[in-house]
Amino acid sequence: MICIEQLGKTFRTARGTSHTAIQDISLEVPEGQFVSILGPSGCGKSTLLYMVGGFEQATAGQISVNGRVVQGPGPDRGPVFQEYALFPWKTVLGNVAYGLREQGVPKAQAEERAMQWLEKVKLANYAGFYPRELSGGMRQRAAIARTLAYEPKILLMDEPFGALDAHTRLTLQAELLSLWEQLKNTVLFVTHSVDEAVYLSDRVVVLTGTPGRVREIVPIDLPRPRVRAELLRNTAYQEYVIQLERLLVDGAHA
Amino acid sequence: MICIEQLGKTFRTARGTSHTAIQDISLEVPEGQFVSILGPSGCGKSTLLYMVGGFEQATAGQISVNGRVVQGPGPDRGPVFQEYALFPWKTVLGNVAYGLREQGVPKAQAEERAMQWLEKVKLANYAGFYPRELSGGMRQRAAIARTLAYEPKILLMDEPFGALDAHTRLTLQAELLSLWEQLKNTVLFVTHSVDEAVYLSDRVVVLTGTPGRVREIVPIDLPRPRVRAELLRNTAYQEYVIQLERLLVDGAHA
Amino acid sequence: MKTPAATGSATTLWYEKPAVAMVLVVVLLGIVWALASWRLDFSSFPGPWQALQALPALILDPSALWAISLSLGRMFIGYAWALVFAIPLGLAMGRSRWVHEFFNPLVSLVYPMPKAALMPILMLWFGLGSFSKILVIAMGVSLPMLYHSCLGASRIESKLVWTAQAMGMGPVARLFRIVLPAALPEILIGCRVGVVMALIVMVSSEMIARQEGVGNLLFTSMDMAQYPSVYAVILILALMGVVLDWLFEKARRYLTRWSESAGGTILR
Amino acid sequence: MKNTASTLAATAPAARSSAIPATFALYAKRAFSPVLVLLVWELVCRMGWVEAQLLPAPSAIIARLFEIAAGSEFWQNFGITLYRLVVSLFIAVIVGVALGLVAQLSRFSAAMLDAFVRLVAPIPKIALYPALILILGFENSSKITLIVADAMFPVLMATWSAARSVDQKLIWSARAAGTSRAACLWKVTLPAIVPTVLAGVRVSGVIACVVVFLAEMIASTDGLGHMLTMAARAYKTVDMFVPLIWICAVGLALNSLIGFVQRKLDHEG
Amino acid sequence: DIPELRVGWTIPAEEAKYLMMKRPELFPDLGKKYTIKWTQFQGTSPMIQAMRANVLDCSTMAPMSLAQGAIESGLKAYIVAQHVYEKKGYFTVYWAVKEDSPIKSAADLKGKVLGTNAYGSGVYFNLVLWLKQNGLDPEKDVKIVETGFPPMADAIRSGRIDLGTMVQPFALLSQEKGGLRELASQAAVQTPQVQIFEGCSQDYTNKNPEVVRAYIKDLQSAMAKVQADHDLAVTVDSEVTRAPKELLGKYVMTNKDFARDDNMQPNLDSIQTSWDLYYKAGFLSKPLKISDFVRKDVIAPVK
Ligand SMILES: Nc1ncnc2c1ncn2[C@@H]1O[C@H](COP(=O)(O)OP(=O)(O)OP(=O)(O)O)[C@@H](O)[C@H]1O
Ligand SMILES: Nc1ncnc2c1ncn2[C@@H]1O[C@H](COP(=O)(O)OP(=O)(O)OP(=O)(O)O)[C@@H](O)[C@H]1O
Ligand SMILES: [Mg+2]
Ligand SMILES: [Mg+2]
Repeated sequence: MICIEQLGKTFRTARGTSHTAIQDISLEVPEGQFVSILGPSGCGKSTLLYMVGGFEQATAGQISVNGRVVQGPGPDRGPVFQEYALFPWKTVLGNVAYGLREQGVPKAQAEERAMQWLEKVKLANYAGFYPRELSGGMRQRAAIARTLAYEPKILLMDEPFGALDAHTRLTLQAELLSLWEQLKNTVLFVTHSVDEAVYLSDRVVVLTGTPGRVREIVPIDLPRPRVRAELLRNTAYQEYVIQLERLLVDGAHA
Repeated sequence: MICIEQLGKTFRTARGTSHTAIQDISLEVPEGQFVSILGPSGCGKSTLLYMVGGFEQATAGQISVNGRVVQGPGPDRGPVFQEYALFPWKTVLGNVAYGLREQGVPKAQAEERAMQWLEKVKLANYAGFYPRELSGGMRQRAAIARTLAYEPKILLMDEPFGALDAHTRLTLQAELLSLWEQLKNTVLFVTHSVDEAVYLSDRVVVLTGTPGRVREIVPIDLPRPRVRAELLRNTAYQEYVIQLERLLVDGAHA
Repeated sequence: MKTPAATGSATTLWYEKPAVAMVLVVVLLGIVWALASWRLDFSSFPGPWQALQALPALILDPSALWAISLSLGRMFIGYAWALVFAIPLGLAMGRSRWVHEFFNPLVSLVYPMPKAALMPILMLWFGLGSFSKILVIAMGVSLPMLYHSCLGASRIESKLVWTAQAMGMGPVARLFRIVLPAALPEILIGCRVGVVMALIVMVSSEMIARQEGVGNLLFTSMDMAQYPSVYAVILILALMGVVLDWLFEKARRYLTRWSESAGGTILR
Repeated sequence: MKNTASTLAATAPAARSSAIPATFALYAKRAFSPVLVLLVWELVCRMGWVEAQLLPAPSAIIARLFEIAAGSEFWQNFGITLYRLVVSLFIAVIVGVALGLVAQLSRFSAAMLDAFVRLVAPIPKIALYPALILILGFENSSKITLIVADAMFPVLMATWSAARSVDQKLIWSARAAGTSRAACLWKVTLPAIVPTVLAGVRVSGVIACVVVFLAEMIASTDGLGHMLTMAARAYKTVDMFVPLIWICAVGLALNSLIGFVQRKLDHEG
Repeated sequence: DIPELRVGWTIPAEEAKYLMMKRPELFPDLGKKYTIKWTQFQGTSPMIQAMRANVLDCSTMAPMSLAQGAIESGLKAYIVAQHVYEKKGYFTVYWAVKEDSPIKSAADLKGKVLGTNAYGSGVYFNLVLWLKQNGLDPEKDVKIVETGFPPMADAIRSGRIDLGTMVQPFALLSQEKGGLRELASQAAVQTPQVQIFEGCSQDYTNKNPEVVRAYIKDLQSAMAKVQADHDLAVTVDSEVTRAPKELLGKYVMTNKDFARDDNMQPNLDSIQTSWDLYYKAGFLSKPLKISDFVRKDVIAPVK
């Protein structure tokens, strides 16, 4: 259960002026829910996610996770970034085992469990490769495995598929969905794509532009497991997309 | 009229091996048509476009434009790239006027015409800005204006909206469509997005993966002018998307 | 896929093999040298052949070898000092605004100062032993190391650090296990520039304050009108530079084989 | 902190003005540590912890600095150093840029230049100085040659790497607009590489400062380096610091001048 | 515990020291009564600095460097032994012009470029004194440039300078190659003239007079040995300077070289004369008295 209360974030810029990125955002995410955050560029989606992760400090309001106020990063909340942020000096296996090693799991065991995760994300054959030797899709798979490996309760994903091409993106979306349907983590998912948000989420939070505020929270009532081809023909799905696209375009001008 | 006949392109790699990016592609694009090229990453979409532009040499087959075989770049074919490729040392106005100056138009006149184009792409207020001072969407607008300014018969667009966020992308798609409906240039449009291809094109060429070949050419029979919100509710549109997504996913594994 | 050699066909031509190109350039430089010496006809400017003839006498002379190894030894010690002090300070400057604001003005002030010019002053303070020379080498080498470590540390993708934080890694562990490896490619660029700097400072400090060492070998030969030996020593110094640089580049590539830019060119 | 600075520049680009108090605070901040060091140094000397013969107090050095600057002899030395610096930096930039562009011409020239750089760049060129004195004499020509030999490499390497990584699509855009292949060299390649080349010039400037001073010390005819040698020979410790301060000032000024030009010309941010 | 003496040396013309360095077994006291830590220097002036910084006890000195060290930095040293000096019949530093040069006398030098090794060296001051003696203003009438000795002959031949200062071995080599002509020598300024002598710190000497005396004694015996055995002198010189014996054999310790005395007795009068000349010409800011630099019981010859 993530509980965000009247959250605000004001940056001090280098010029000495201040810039409010986020204002008065309140949101509750029950355990096991998949919530997407949608909004125009620069509205503070990433900033919101970073604050939940504990990487940045809020300047107003507070965030609590399972009743404990967030003070800093912790292994209960695992981030996955658009730029993968894999450790380039470690192999894929080393990356995935890293979090486990940090948690004090002995090396052999950590590597064994890392291998299991690599199998789940179809990278078992690339365990010894360095990140730079992988394609974008494979890197993102490895990054997801690295975070899942230390079993955070909450996944914080910041446009994880934003840099991928359409085909890889479709594949990874389906894979993420099936993984999540097994694991049932709580997921906070930032995206630009309306389509993606509707396809994946239980609820979509639409933010308005500068400063970012909640414009609307749209619950997505579509049956699970979801199959993309079926979904595309589903009128309810289309209406969600149309509704959200409109909210987004209006929100940007608001 | 672009006429591509049994085109092939084989690269010599640094290791001395050779790599066939494109094989035996034939395609005719009548004047004034909007044709999209869709295909998995690395299938040679960009390479195809660069060869039509005359930037790269074909290793088999040939391309002719209005009956003349393509030997090199020329102002009849204007490229627009994903990375904008604006001249960073020129202002927006300087960029847009560049092609006209190269065509020998006197400075004052070139700048006047450039301003007209900037108005068309809603950048008139940013004429004196340098590219780095613009947002991604604005840069792409400037790049489109720069190319349109010297009035090429054919527009070659390589994922022009690939780097933009969803909202900006939607706006620019609509703007491009309305510009094109006035100008009626021939457009060769490379994209990753099925959605975008269906929305914009008269025909969609789907390529298979390595080496790239034509898998299917799908004519898009949707009325124009197209309005996105209406389109999304249109069953024919949905079926095109589903059909193309399937072709794409199968093509990638073919 | 946009490799540097993306222009034209990509197969290596015969003259593009590094060894062949090197030999060609060496021969070319040798010819230019020979022509110049023949044309000028100064007794003080022998041709390459005479310099090469003087080489064996130098290399086989234990006292000359001793001088060379003394210089090299001082260079390595100075270099090691710089490694130990400059890299941590550079990393700290890259990660902490305070450290940066304190040290950066000092560093940019002394940057254009010729370190070897301090020799006469340092000799007043620290005497004649190797200490002043080691110190001056360490100072000369420190600046590029400092600069590149700072750059490397400040350019680290903050998400790498965040990822480690999320795994529960503490600040000290992060500095050594995330910041250091992530900045390593950039640090090593500084270290490579440092190798050349070390040589330059070594030679020039020995020229200014002459005592046992290669620089002294050079000037003694000159004072005794042994011109072929002068050029033979220069050849030795040139060879030292090329070999050290080459070795270092090998090591650098090995250490950063995981990095995107590992296959980079000579360009630093 | 560089990260935040660059994101800021990217997100809020248009505003460029800076408030005057902010600038003042910035300079005050920058001056803090040098002033602190000077104070400690002064204190150490005033307390008599070191002999003035070995380490003169900053106040004494500054007083001497003005005293020396009052004479015309100093300005001759300063002028000649500056002259050598400017001339050789100018030559180094021309030669470096020219060679860097020549490398673009053909694969042969690229291969030769690559080997040349690998071979000659790591050589401590100061070792050639005795030879240069023997060949070119003791005045400007040998010193300028030495400075050029050392200072041209950063420019050469910057030009080279910049020229071959000029975005292909910039050239294609120009070609499509009707620019000929040859004209692209100066209409696209040259303006595109200017920022990188200037970064190289900055490094060259520092190297030139160092080398000109050393050359003037080793073959000591005139210039700031000569002043140091003379001071050292006459056992005047205070006088030894004066030329060092001047060369630092010259280096700093040169660096900020190039930085200023760099900011003016760099439209890529 | 054997006391240590820290000695500075330089190249060339210190054969006595070279022999002690290379053949220490010939000196029974060395290593028993005292030990020496040898350090090489570029010239006399950095050695004076080192003496002043108290990292050397004894070093080679020239009249001018000692005088300036004493005046500018307060160096206190004793003159203990003499290495080489100029006198009739031996080599004297001379000034050479091109064989076919129209310069026939000092007066012809007006407006010419003259080469010296280093401003502030003894050789430089001798040149300036000589010019003044001949009514020329060294600042206005001529241009004196610093070339160092090695390129001097080539610089004269190629016309880069009109007159150069010649020392060994460059004088010998240039004579062999030909094309140069001697215009005048330093004898015109002062003769006999002391070139270099040995000086020791007064502090050290007053604390350890026995050690310094032993050192002087060994220097004397070394000087006698190299004077007696030309081949030994050349061999040792070659070991130190790395110059070939053929070249050194042609001049070292012959009458083509500076003069040396077996007993190494310093010519104090000559040094005093030099100092007086320098003071009168304005090179020194104070007059100096030689007696301040002598301790009667610690000076060559020592029995
Ligand atoms: N460190 C910072 N200092 C100052 N302002 C910042 C900083 N980080 C972010 N901002 C500002 O805060 C606002 C929100 O940024 P954020 O990155 O959260 O947006 P976003 O919604 O993730 O955008 P995008 O969709 O482009 O990723 C932006 O206006 C940005 O300029
Ligand atoms: N200069 C080159 N040398 C060697 N191979 C190349 C070169 N340019 C492209 N290729 C290869 O040709 C193939 C097609 O590349 P191309 O860039 O046209 O693909 P694409 O369809 O545009 O991909 P994307 O969707 O990722 O842009 C790829 O496999 C690529 O590796
Ligand atoms: Mg974001
Ligand atoms: Mg492409």
